[in-house]
Amino acid sequence: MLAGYSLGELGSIMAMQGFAGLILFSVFVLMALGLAVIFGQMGVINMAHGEFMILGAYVTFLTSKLFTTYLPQAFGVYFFVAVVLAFIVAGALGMLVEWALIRRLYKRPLDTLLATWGLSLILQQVYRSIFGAREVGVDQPDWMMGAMNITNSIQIPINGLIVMVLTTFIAIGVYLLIFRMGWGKQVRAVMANRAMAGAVGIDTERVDRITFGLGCGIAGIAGSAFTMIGSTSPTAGQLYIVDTFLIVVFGGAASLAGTIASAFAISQARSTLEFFLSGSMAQVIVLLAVIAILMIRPQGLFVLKVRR
Amino acid sequence: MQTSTDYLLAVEGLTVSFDGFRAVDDLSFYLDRNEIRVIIGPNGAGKTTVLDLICGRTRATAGSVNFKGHELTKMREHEIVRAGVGRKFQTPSIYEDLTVFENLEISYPRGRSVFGALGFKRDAAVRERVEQIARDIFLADHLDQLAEYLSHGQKQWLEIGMLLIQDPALLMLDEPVAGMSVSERKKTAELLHRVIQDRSVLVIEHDMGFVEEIAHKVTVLYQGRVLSEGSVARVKADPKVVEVYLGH
Amino acid sequence: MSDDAHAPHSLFRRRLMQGLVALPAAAMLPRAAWAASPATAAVNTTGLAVTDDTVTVGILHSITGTMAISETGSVEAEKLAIAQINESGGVLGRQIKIIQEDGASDWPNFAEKAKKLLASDHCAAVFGCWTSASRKAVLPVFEQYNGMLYYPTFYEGLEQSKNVIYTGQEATQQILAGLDWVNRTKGSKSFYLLGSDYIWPRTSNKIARKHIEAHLTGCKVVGEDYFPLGHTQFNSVINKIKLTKPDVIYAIIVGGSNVAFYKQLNAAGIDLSKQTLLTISVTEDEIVGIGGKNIAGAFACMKYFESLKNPNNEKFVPAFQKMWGANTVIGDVTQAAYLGPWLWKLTAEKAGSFDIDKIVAASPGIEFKGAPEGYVRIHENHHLWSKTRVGKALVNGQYEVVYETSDLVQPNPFPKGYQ
Amino acid sequence: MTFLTRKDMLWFVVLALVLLIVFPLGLETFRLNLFGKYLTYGFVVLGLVLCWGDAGILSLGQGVFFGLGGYCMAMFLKLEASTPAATKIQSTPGIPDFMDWNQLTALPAFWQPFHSLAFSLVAVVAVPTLLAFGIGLAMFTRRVGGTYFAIITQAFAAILTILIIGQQGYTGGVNGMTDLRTLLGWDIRTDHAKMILYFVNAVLLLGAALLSHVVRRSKLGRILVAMRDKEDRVRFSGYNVAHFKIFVFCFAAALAGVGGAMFTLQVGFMSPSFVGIVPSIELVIYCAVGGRTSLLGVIYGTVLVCAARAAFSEAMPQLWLFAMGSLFILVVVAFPTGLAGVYRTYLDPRLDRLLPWLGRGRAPTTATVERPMHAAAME
Repeated sequence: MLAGYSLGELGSIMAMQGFAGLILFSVFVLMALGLAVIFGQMGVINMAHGEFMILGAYVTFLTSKLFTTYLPQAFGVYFFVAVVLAFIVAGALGMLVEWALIRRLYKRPLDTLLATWGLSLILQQVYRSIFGAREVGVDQPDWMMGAMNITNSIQIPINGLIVMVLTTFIAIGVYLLIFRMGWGKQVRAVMANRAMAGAVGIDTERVDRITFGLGCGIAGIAGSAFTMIGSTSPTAGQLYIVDTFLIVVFGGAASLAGTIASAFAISQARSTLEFFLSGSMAQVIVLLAVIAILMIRPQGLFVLKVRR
Repeated sequence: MQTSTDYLLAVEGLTVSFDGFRAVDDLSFYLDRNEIRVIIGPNGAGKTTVLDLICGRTRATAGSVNFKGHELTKMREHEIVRAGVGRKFQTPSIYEDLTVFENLEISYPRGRSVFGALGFKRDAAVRERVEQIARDIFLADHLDQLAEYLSHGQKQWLEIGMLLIQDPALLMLDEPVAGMSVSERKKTAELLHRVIQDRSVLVIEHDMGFVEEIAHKVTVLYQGRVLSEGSVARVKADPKVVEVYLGH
Repeated sequence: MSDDAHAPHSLFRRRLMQGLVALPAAAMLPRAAWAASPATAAVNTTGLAVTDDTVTVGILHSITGTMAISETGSVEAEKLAIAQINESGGVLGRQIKIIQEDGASDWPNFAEKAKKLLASDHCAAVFGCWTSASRKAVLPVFEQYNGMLYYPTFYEGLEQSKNVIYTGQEATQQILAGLDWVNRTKGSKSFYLLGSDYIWPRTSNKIARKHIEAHLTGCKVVGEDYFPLGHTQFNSVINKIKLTKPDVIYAIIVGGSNVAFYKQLNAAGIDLSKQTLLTISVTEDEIVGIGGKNIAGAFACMKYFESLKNPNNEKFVPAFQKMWGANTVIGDVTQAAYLGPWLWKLTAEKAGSFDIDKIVAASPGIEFKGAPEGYVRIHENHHLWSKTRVGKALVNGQYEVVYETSDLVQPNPFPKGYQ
Repeated sequence: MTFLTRKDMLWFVVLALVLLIVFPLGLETFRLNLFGKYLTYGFVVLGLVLCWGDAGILSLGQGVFFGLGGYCMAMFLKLEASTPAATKIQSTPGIPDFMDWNQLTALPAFWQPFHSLAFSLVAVVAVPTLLAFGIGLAMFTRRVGGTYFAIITQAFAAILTILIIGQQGYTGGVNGMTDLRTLLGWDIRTDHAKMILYFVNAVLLLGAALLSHVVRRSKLGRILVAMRDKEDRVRFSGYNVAHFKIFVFCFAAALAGVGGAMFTLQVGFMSPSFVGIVPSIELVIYCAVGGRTSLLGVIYGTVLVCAARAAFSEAMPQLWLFAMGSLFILVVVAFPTGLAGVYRTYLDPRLDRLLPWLGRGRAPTTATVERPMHAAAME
C-alpha cells in the first residue's frame, strides 16, 4: 500500500504514525498506572477501575459547566482545575470504597474481583441516574483543539501532546512516591507481613487506604484526560478494563518500569498493525501475542506474588 | 574414593543464583544409604534452598544431584517424589479442609494419574495402611477430624505421616521440631527415631540437643558453601564453626 | 396483503367520517363518541390485552447497559406519541396502557422480554428494539406468538417480516441518494469507507461500494477499515486517510467510538470544512457526546433532522422538549420511533380491529401526514416510503439541511445488484 | 463406600421434584421456557463448582465454552434451516442467509461436517473441551494461576468475541445465528417442543450434577481441594498438578458446552453476547450466590438470581442494577459460602435434630469420611 507515494509523503506519515504510537502509549500508561498501584502494590483486582476513570470524566464535565456558567473568562484553564478535582473526587471515593469494602477482602484476591464488579454495576447505575443514559459532551477550550503544524505535511494533535505531558508528570510522581520516598516500601512491607509491619510502627490501615485512594485518584485523572479523546457515558469505563489489566499483567505487576515497557510494546504493536491491517484484526493479533508471550515467559514477567 | 553412584545421594557442584546472589555456591556432599545427616548453619546459609534444589522446587543454575542413578536436576517435582524422595516443609503443609484420613490417603502412592485418581478405590489395603500410619503418628483417634483443628505438633506429625505412607528412600525434613512444646518435642523425637530406620534422612535443625541425639554426620553450611563436615563432636570442635554459628 | 382489498372499506370509512363531522349535532359530541368505541369482542378476537376502555402495548428498549445511550431517545419518542394519542382520544376509543421492559443491551434478554410481552401480557403492539441483533433475536418470537413490532432504527435491510413494520430507513434509502449527491455537488471521485465491525456498517459499506464502483462513473474506493465496537484509538487509520487523500471519508462508526473518532480527527488537523466527510450514523443525539465543534462541517445522510422546517416538526420539537427537557435533542431514529405508535393507531383504525392479522393486512398504504419528517406511507414490504436528506453539521450541534430528494424514496430491503 | 448419603439422596430427590414437577406445574409455558434457559446456565455453574470452588481456579471465560457449545448446535440447526427451498431468494441458495449477505458462494469447509447431527453433538462437547485443553496445557504447565489466570481467560473471551463479530461471513457476526427452526424435522419452536426440551434439559442437568458428584467423591475430587489449599504439598506427594488442573478445566468446559447447546435449542438462536466478558462474570456470580462448593446450591442460586432479575427488571430496571450490584458485594463480603453456607449454618443442624434418621445414612467408620463441604456436596 506504500507504492506510488513520494519519499516526503512517506516520511511525514511515518513521523505522524510514530507520534500516534506515542499517544497510544501515553494513553495506555495513564490507564494502567492507577491499576499498577492497586493491583501491583496491593494485589487487589479492581474491576471498577473503569468506573473510577469515568468518574473523573464526569467531574471534568461538571467543572466545564461550572466555568461556562460562573467563570466564562477563565474557561481556557478549566481543564487543569478539573484534573485536580478529578483526582480528589475519585481518590476520596476510592478511600471510601477501601474502608467499606476492600479491607475486608485482602486475604481473598479473587473475591475482590467479584465485589468490585458489583461495585462497577452500582456506579454505572448511579451515573445513569444522575447524568442520564446518553453521552455528555465535554467542551474543550479552543487552544486544546486541533493540531500543531510542524511542517506543511506533519501535524501533531494538541490533545495528544497534553495527554503525553500529563502522563509524564504522573508517572514521575508515582515513581517518586512509590520508589523514592519510601511509601512503596511501607506498602510492600504491609503486603508481605501485615502483623510485622504493624509491629514496627507502620499504620497498616492508613497505608492501605491511601494507596487504594491514590490508585483511584490516578484513574480519575486518566478519565479527565480521556474527555479529550473519547466518550463520556455511564458504560464507557468498561471499554478500557481488559486492555488495562493486560498491560499491567504483561508488564509484571509490581514494577512501574514493567508497566511502562509493556504499555510501550503493546501500543507500538497495535498502532503499527492498525496501519497495515484492519482495526479488528490488529487487536486480535496483539491480544494473542500478549497471551502467547505470557505463556512462554510467565516467570520473567510475573515478578510479584499476590498477597494470599 | 567411592564413585558418586555408590552413594544414595550425590550432590556435586550445586549452584543456584538469584539475580546474581549465589544462595548455594558450588556445594558438594554425599549421603550414604541409611545415613542420617543433619544440615546446620546460621540463618541465610542456604539450608532450605539445598532441600528445594534436591526436590526440584528450585532449579539449579549449575551442578548435579544424583539420586539412585537419577539426575534429579532434570526431573520434575512429581517425578522426583515418585523416584523416592520425600520432603517435609518448614511450616506444616497439610490440607486443612480435609480430614486426617483423607490427608494420608491422598499421599498413598497409588492412583497418581488423573484417571487413576478418578478410579481410585478405598480398599482394605489402603485403609489398613492409613490406620497403621495413623497409629505411628499418634493420630489413630483423629482420623475423622479435619486437619484444620489439629494442634501445631499434630500437624507436623501428620505431615511426617504423609511422607511415611509413601515409604521414601530419602526423607528430607525441614526443622521438624521447631515451634513445639516440650512434650510434643519429646514425642516427635521418638517418632523420628522410629521413622528414620531403614532409610536415609536429610534433616535441617537448629536444636543442637536434638541434633546430637540423631545425627550420624553433620554438614555445616555457611553462605551457601560447606564450612565443615563430620561427626557432631568434630564439627563442634571446629573453630570455624564455633566462630560463625555456635559461638554467637 | 395488497392495498386494494381494503380500499373500499377505508374509503367508506373516510366518507362516513367526513359526513359525520359535517353534521352540526355531531360536532357537539365529545370526540370519543364519534370514534365510537366499538365493542371489545369486535375489535379483539384473538385474546389481546384489550378492555372496553384500554389497550395495552409494550415498549422494549435497553434502558441499562451500553445501548441505553442510543435507545433512550426512542423510548422518549414512543412515550410522547402514546401520550399524544391518548390525549386525542386513544385508539378505537381506548386509552393506551404501556408495559415497558428493559432489554438491558443483551440480545437473548430481548427475546425473553419479547416473549413475556406477547405470551404473558398479550400486548397489542410492541414498539422497540434498536440494534439489528436485538431485532433478529426477537423476530422468531414475534412470528411464533403473532405479535406486531414497530422497529425504529435505520438498518441494513435484507429482511421483511409480516410481523414487523420498519419505520426507519433500510440501507439503500439512506446510502444511494447521499452518495449521488456528494458525487454530483462536490465532484468527489475517491471514497474511504470506515465502519464499526458488525453487520450494519459492513452491509451498508458493501452497498456503498457497489454503488460507487458500478453506478458513479470514474469513482473508486481507496480504503475500507473496520474497528471493534467500543474502539477508542483512531490515530493510525487517520494517518492512513491522510496518506490516501480520499475526496470523501464515508464513516459508519457507532456508539462511543464516534466520539473518539471525531475528536481525534479534529485533533489530527483534518478540517471538515475542507475534507468532505459523509456519515450515516451520526444523529443529533451523537453530536451531544462528540461536541459540535469537533464535527462541524461534516455531512450526514438521514431522513430527518431536528432543524427541519415544516409545520409538523415545528409542533413536534417543542412538544418533545416540553416533555423531556429543553436541552434534549432529537435524532433521526428518535423521530422514526415517534412514528411507530401513530402508524399503529392509524392502521388499527383503518382495520377497525386490534387483531394482528387485520393490522398486518391493513398496514400497506397507511399514510401519516402528521409525521415530523413530512408525509410517509407504509410500503407493501412493511418499510416506509420517505425522503432522503443531507444535512451539514453546525457548531451548535444541529444539522442544516442542504439537500432533500424531491420524491419519496421507495424502500428496497433486498436491492438487486447490491447483494 | 456409599455413593450418596441419605441426606444427599433426599436433597437430590427434592431438586429433581422441583425441576421435574413443581416448575412444570407451577409456571405458565413461557415462564417455564425461561426457567429452562436459566437451567442451561446450571451446567456452567456445576463446572465452576469443581473448577473454582474445589480446585480454586477462577475462570472468567466460561462464557466462551458455553458459547462454543451453543454455536456447534446452532451450526447444525442453521444448516437444517437453510435448505435450498427455504433460501431460494438468495444469490446462492442452500447456504445460511448471513453467508449469502457476505458474498460467500459456497459453504466453508469447516461447516461441512455440521450437516451431521452425530458430529455436531460430539462437537458440542469436544470443541469446548479441546480449547480448554489447549489453554490449560499452556497455562497450567507454565504454572500460571490465580488472578493471572482469571485475567488471561478474560482476554480469551475478548478475543473470541472480536473474532466472531469480525468474521461475520462465517459466524453470523454480532447478530449471531438466528432463525433456527427444526431438529431433524421436528419443529423446536412450538410450545410443545419447548416443554419437551425443558424436560430433556432438566434431566441432563440432574445427570450432570450426579456426574459432578461422582468426580468430587473420587480421590480426584479430594486432590482438587488439596491443590487449592497446598499446591506444593500435592506436587510433593507425587502428583502432576498441571494434569489435574487441565482435567478439571476441561470437565467444566465440556459441561458448559452442553449447557450452550441446550440454550441454543431452547432459545432458538446463538449470539456472541454470550461469549463476552460480562456474561462470564455473571456466571461466576451465580455460582458465588449459590455457594461455590455446593453442587445443588449453585443450581438454586442460578435460578434464583435469574428469576429475581427478571422480576426486578420488569418492575424497576434501575433498582435491579443496584440490587444486583449490592447482592454481589453482600455475598462476597458477608456470605462467601453463599446460599449453601446459610443452609449449612442455620438449617442443617436443625434438620438433623428434627429428622435424625437422615444422619444414619452416614456410617461412622472412616470409610465414608467426608469433606467439610460434605453437607454441601448434594444439598
